[in-house]
Amino acid sequence: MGTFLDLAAANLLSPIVLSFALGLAAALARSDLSVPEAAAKALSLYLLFAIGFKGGAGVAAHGLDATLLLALGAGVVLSAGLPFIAFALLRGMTRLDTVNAGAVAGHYGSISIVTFVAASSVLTSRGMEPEGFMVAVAAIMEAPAILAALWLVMRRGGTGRVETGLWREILLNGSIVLLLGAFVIGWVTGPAGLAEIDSFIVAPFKGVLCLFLLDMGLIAGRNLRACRSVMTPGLLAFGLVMPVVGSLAGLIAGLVLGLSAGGVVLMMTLAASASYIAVPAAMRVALPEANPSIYLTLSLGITFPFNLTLGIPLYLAAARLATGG
Amino acid sequence: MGTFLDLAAANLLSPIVLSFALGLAAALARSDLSVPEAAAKALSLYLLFAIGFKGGAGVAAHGLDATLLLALGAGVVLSAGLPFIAFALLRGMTRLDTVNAGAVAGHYGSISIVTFVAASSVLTSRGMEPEGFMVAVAAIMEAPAILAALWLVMRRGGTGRVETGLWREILLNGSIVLLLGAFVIGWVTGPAGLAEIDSFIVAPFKGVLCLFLLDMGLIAGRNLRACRSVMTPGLLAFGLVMPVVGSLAGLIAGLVLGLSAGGVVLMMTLAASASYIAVPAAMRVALPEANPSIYLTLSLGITFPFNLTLGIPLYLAAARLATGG
Amino acid sequence: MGTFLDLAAANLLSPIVLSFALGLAAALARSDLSVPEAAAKALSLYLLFAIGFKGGAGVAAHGLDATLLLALGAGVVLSAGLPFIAFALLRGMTRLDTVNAGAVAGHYGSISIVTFVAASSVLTSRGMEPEGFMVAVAAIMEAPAILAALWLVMRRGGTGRVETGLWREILLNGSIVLLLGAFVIGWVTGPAGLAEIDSFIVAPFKGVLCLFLLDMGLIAGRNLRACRSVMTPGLLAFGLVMPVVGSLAGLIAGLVLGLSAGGVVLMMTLAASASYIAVPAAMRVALPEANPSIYLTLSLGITFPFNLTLGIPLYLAAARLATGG
Amino acid sequence: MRTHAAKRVEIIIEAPMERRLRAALHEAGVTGYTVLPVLGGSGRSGSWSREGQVGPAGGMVAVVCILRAERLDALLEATFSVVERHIGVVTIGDCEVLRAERF
Amino acid sequence: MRTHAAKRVEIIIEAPMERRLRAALHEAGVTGYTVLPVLGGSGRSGSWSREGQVGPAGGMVAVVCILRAERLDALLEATFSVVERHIGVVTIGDCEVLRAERF
Amino acid sequence: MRTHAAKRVEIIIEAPMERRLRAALHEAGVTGYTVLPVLGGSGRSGSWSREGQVGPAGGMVAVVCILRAERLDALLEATFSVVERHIGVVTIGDCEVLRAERF
Ligand SMILES: Nc1ncnc2c1ncn2[C@@H]1O[C@H](COP(=O)(O)O)[C@@H](O)[C@H]1O
Ligand SMILES: Nc1ncnc2c1ncn2[C@@H]1O[C@H](COP(=O)(O)O)[C@@H](O)[C@H]1O
Ligand SMILES: Nc1ncnc2c1ncn2[C@@H]1O[C@H](COP(=O)(O)O)[C@@H](O)[C@H]1O
Ligand code: NA
Ligand code: NA
Ligand code: NA
Repeated sequence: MGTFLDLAAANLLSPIVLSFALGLAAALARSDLSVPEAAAKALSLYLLFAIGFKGGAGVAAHGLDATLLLALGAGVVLSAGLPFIAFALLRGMTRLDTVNAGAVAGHYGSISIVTFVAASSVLTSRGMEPEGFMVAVAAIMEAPAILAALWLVMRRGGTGRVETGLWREILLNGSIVLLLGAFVIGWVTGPAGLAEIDSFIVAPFKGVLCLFLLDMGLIAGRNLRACRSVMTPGLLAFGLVMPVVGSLAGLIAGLVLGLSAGGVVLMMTLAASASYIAVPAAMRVALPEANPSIYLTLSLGITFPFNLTLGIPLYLAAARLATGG
Repeated sequence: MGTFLDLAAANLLSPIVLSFALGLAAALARSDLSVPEAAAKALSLYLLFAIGFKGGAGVAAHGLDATLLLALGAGVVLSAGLPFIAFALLRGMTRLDTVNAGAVAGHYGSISIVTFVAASSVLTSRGMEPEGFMVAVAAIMEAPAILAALWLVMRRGGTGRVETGLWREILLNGSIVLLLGAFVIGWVTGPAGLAEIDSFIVAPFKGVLCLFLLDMGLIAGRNLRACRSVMTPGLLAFGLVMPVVGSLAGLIAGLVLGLSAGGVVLMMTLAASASYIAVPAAMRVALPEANPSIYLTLSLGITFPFNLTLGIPLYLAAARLATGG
Repeated sequence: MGTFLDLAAANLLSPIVLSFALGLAAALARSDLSVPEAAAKALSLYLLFAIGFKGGAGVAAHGLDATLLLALGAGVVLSAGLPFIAFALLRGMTRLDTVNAGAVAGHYGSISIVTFVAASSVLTSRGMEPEGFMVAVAAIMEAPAILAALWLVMRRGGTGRVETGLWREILLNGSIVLLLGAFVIGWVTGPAGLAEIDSFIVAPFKGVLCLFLLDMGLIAGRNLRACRSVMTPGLLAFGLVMPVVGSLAGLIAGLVLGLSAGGVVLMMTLAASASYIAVPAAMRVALPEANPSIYLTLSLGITFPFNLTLGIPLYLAAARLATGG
Repeated sequence: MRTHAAKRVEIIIEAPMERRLRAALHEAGVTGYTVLPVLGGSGRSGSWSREGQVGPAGGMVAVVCILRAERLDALLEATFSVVERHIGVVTIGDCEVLRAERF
Repeated sequence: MRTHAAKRVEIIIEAPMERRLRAALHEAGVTGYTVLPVLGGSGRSGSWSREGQVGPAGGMVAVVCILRAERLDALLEATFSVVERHIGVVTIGDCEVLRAERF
Repeated sequence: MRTHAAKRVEIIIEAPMERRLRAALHEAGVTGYTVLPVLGGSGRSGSWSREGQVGPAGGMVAVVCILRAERLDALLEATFSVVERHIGVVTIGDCEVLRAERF
């Protein structure tokens, strides 16, 4: 417990989390501080490119074995399985109807790449280099959850529509393509390639992450202000409980796979985090009747801040305990 | 005098000032060179974050005493007081009516954060580290001048409107919030936090400033081209005299407070500079009858270039003479 | 030949070329990956500023002689002469009418600054520092080709319109002004100025170039998808043959001038590359009847990728052979 | 396809006044509108373009509002209270709408 | 100068549906339209602005389509099939066009 | 609230021609207009979107101009001289304006 409190305190006082808190506070106080959309998108392209490239270069450096395939498989299972747990919890803890519960559940099977990036950055600071291929696991976890969610809704007579073209949009969405593409580039060019561009993708990484999280705080805060009305105690509780439940599933998967302590933390973080980009876009198309305020507020306004502040140190402490690492 | 000439020559030939000159020349020659609005805003977010953070980390490193509070007080007095001087000068030197004179006066009590950043960067190059808390002084000087300007106008029967909501907008405007927020983050995380992100906020700082000043030059040049017609010799003279008058007030304040030579330079620079972001926005709402061409051209087209090129070396020479530093 | 294959293999597996390939593949697969317009423009401002500044600082370091003037003259001759060769080839190899052939020819006399930047970056990696003034040669080669193209069209009764104002637009277009301006700043401030900002313009340069080329790949791919219909085997052949022909002209010019091996490579690259920014904008105004799909697809979709992947190593191998460097 | 008559109001207004216009519309019970960005323009106070701007003070936005004719006066009054002393252009046109129950 | 009567249709629609609307218009033979960005707005589902958005899911775009009256129904049907279950506002107005041969 | 009849002209034109259109309008004495950004579109020369563009050559802008009916012809003539050989769509609609003294 001492470990967790120490880790949490260190995490809460890091520039990264404080930048997020600054954005959150500014938005709640109705400051007009804002990051232009194009700049925020550019920052996220940078983060995806950098984290993907470094993951690939890591794989090139340390070689690859069957664990990669197993980890990818575990990712698919987690992504497709967690929506069922989430759906059950939602039906128990809240009064959401099928369509909304299904839509929310899909978000929790999928992942938040920024949470993944933040966890990676904490691991790097602590010298707990995770397996490079976890980047690929992150990418593969984006989509299966959407399928699971639509299945959950349609099974109960909902009219989710999986239109031609939606699958391409989901599987080839920009984030996945950039993350995996940069991963492959990093893998192909290896440590030599990394050395060529590391003063771009390694040195300034944490600072860029600060600015990006400032914007995430602004967005989360504006979202919370606009969507207060949809928040119920049940939903709030779900938004805090579900990541912990998910992280347990991730912990089990990580231990079974025999990942390093860092890898276990990332697996827990992926399972614990909820999507707020790819899945919402897919849900607007496939389940237009679901209320975006509910799923966005839960994943962006509740779960994301929780993971960033308390979740990551919690998963770190748990993974250390469990792996003895 | 030799010192000033040397300093001025060195300053005029620095990449920073030359980048500004390039932008100015390009705009005057009607080149279509332009920095996208979103990119310019992103650069300014970077500069505010970096300068705030470094200021806070500086306070964490060197400790804090009563001087901070006194400096803040001096900032408020300067910001609220300088508009009266500016107003009197304007009524003497130009034929502006009350509303326009009041609007202009408000700009000169407030500050230009980019001028502050440029001065800080010159100080850093010369090893004259200023007090970190000067960042907080800069932030506190933005708003009082607006109040003073509106009071000046209303006292004379003008219809300045200080509407509900305008105060929140002024006090919580994005620049202030980010500058102060980053200052607090830098303070809380201290030198350790700075070490984590210094390859983002320290190393590339001057280069980013060059690009930003390129854009400032473009904007100032376009503004000068568009607003030639409102410029009179009287206004021009005011735009050059007022910063020098302001800097004297800043010099006195800095000496009375016992600031370091670097701190005195920054106090002079703040007093000498004129706002072109926060105050114009407030004036559009509170004094819509005032002509924006006048106050924008003065602060952006005359005073800003003056401070950047000749003002800063002048204040540097004066502060050295006065502090013996 | 072995050299060329080695060089080509190394080039094809560099992060820069792979980033371009990623963008191309993503666009062809219809992913929604995209770089916001403002971010892409900001990246290009950065690249122009950095390459111009470094060129100028190089001139300051190594001094200057008559070669600069001769190289500028050679640039003008190449830019004005190559459109005639291109026009003749187009009339022989394709069925384009006068207006379209003239418009395309103009693109091939002018240059692609990104190809120039990519070649410079390869040279730097291999320690083949080119003459700094090649940046000025690049700038001077943008415009003469336009004049030549319009002359070609009008001579044959076409109605190209060289309106008042178009010349200013062409000569003062943003890229030229920034490139030359930064060159002058680099020259004036010299190695000392470069030292002040090198952690901004040198260290992260290659990484920024990767992101920029990712976007170029996306744009080239989208362009190819949209404009398949205008591509004929003849046009395709022209898009591959013309750069090689151009590079030979550049090789001769470089050898006659006695440039360093690196300088020869850049002269070849400039002659081989085709414009896709300045010239298309001018053609829309002066030759609105010409079909933009044809000239954009040729220069952006065919010649640019060719130069980036195979062209540059080819020119490198040839220049080494020819200069014995 | 069945359509219904409505009014289309377009308000071009300084960016610093957007928040106030939104609030005034809200108070007047007008809750449906869309805000579009503006790149530049020209008017009695001269010509401007986004490139020459620093900060939000100089920019403008366009607000498009579709509503039933009987609510037009409430909207115009609310709008006028905001643009009165300010730069701004207000135009009203006729249109037909699909899905009239929304308005 | 000679002008010709035409219809001006304005469709405000969620960004993730833009591709689908374009496809539906194409199928209906409507190949002339222009897409404008939207900064924010307000409607029954509340007020939003681009600043509070993350990802493309929340934004909207405005599609303007000029066409001859006789093709209006084909366009409305195509549009309706896309906006039916989705957020969106469709307005139709009268206008005159220069160079009528284009439409 | 009192309103006055006016014309609303909308010109969609290639970005490289914007400066020329502005100049032509100015010469024709039309000094009031607003320029809006355009994200993409479709026409006889195919479909495009801002994402696939490099440089300003391919983009378009929309110019909205409110003016009194008697000045319409001057505007159309000025516009036509610019769009004549170029891509571009020009529509004219009726509208009412507040504060007619501005036009
Ligand atoms: N007649 C008009 N038609 C369209 N927009 C206009 C018109 N007059 C003014 N505007 C817009 O309103 C802004 C301010 O106009 P003004 O107050 O006349 O300078 C201009 O920059 C234009 O964007
Ligand atoms: N009456 C209206 N006039 C203009 N735009 C509207 C109107 N109603 C809705 N909108 C736009 O459509 C979006 C969604 O509307 P709604 O589905 O009613 O929440 C809003 O955010 C506005 O951008
Ligand atoms: N009927 C139309 N309605 C609205 N915009 C159009 C129409 N036709 C063309 N446009 C716009 O004008 C551009 C060029 O059209 P075109 O010259 O027909 O290829 C298109 O990309 C659209 O943005
Ligand atoms: Na998850
Ligand atoms: Na001041
Ligand atoms: Na060439």
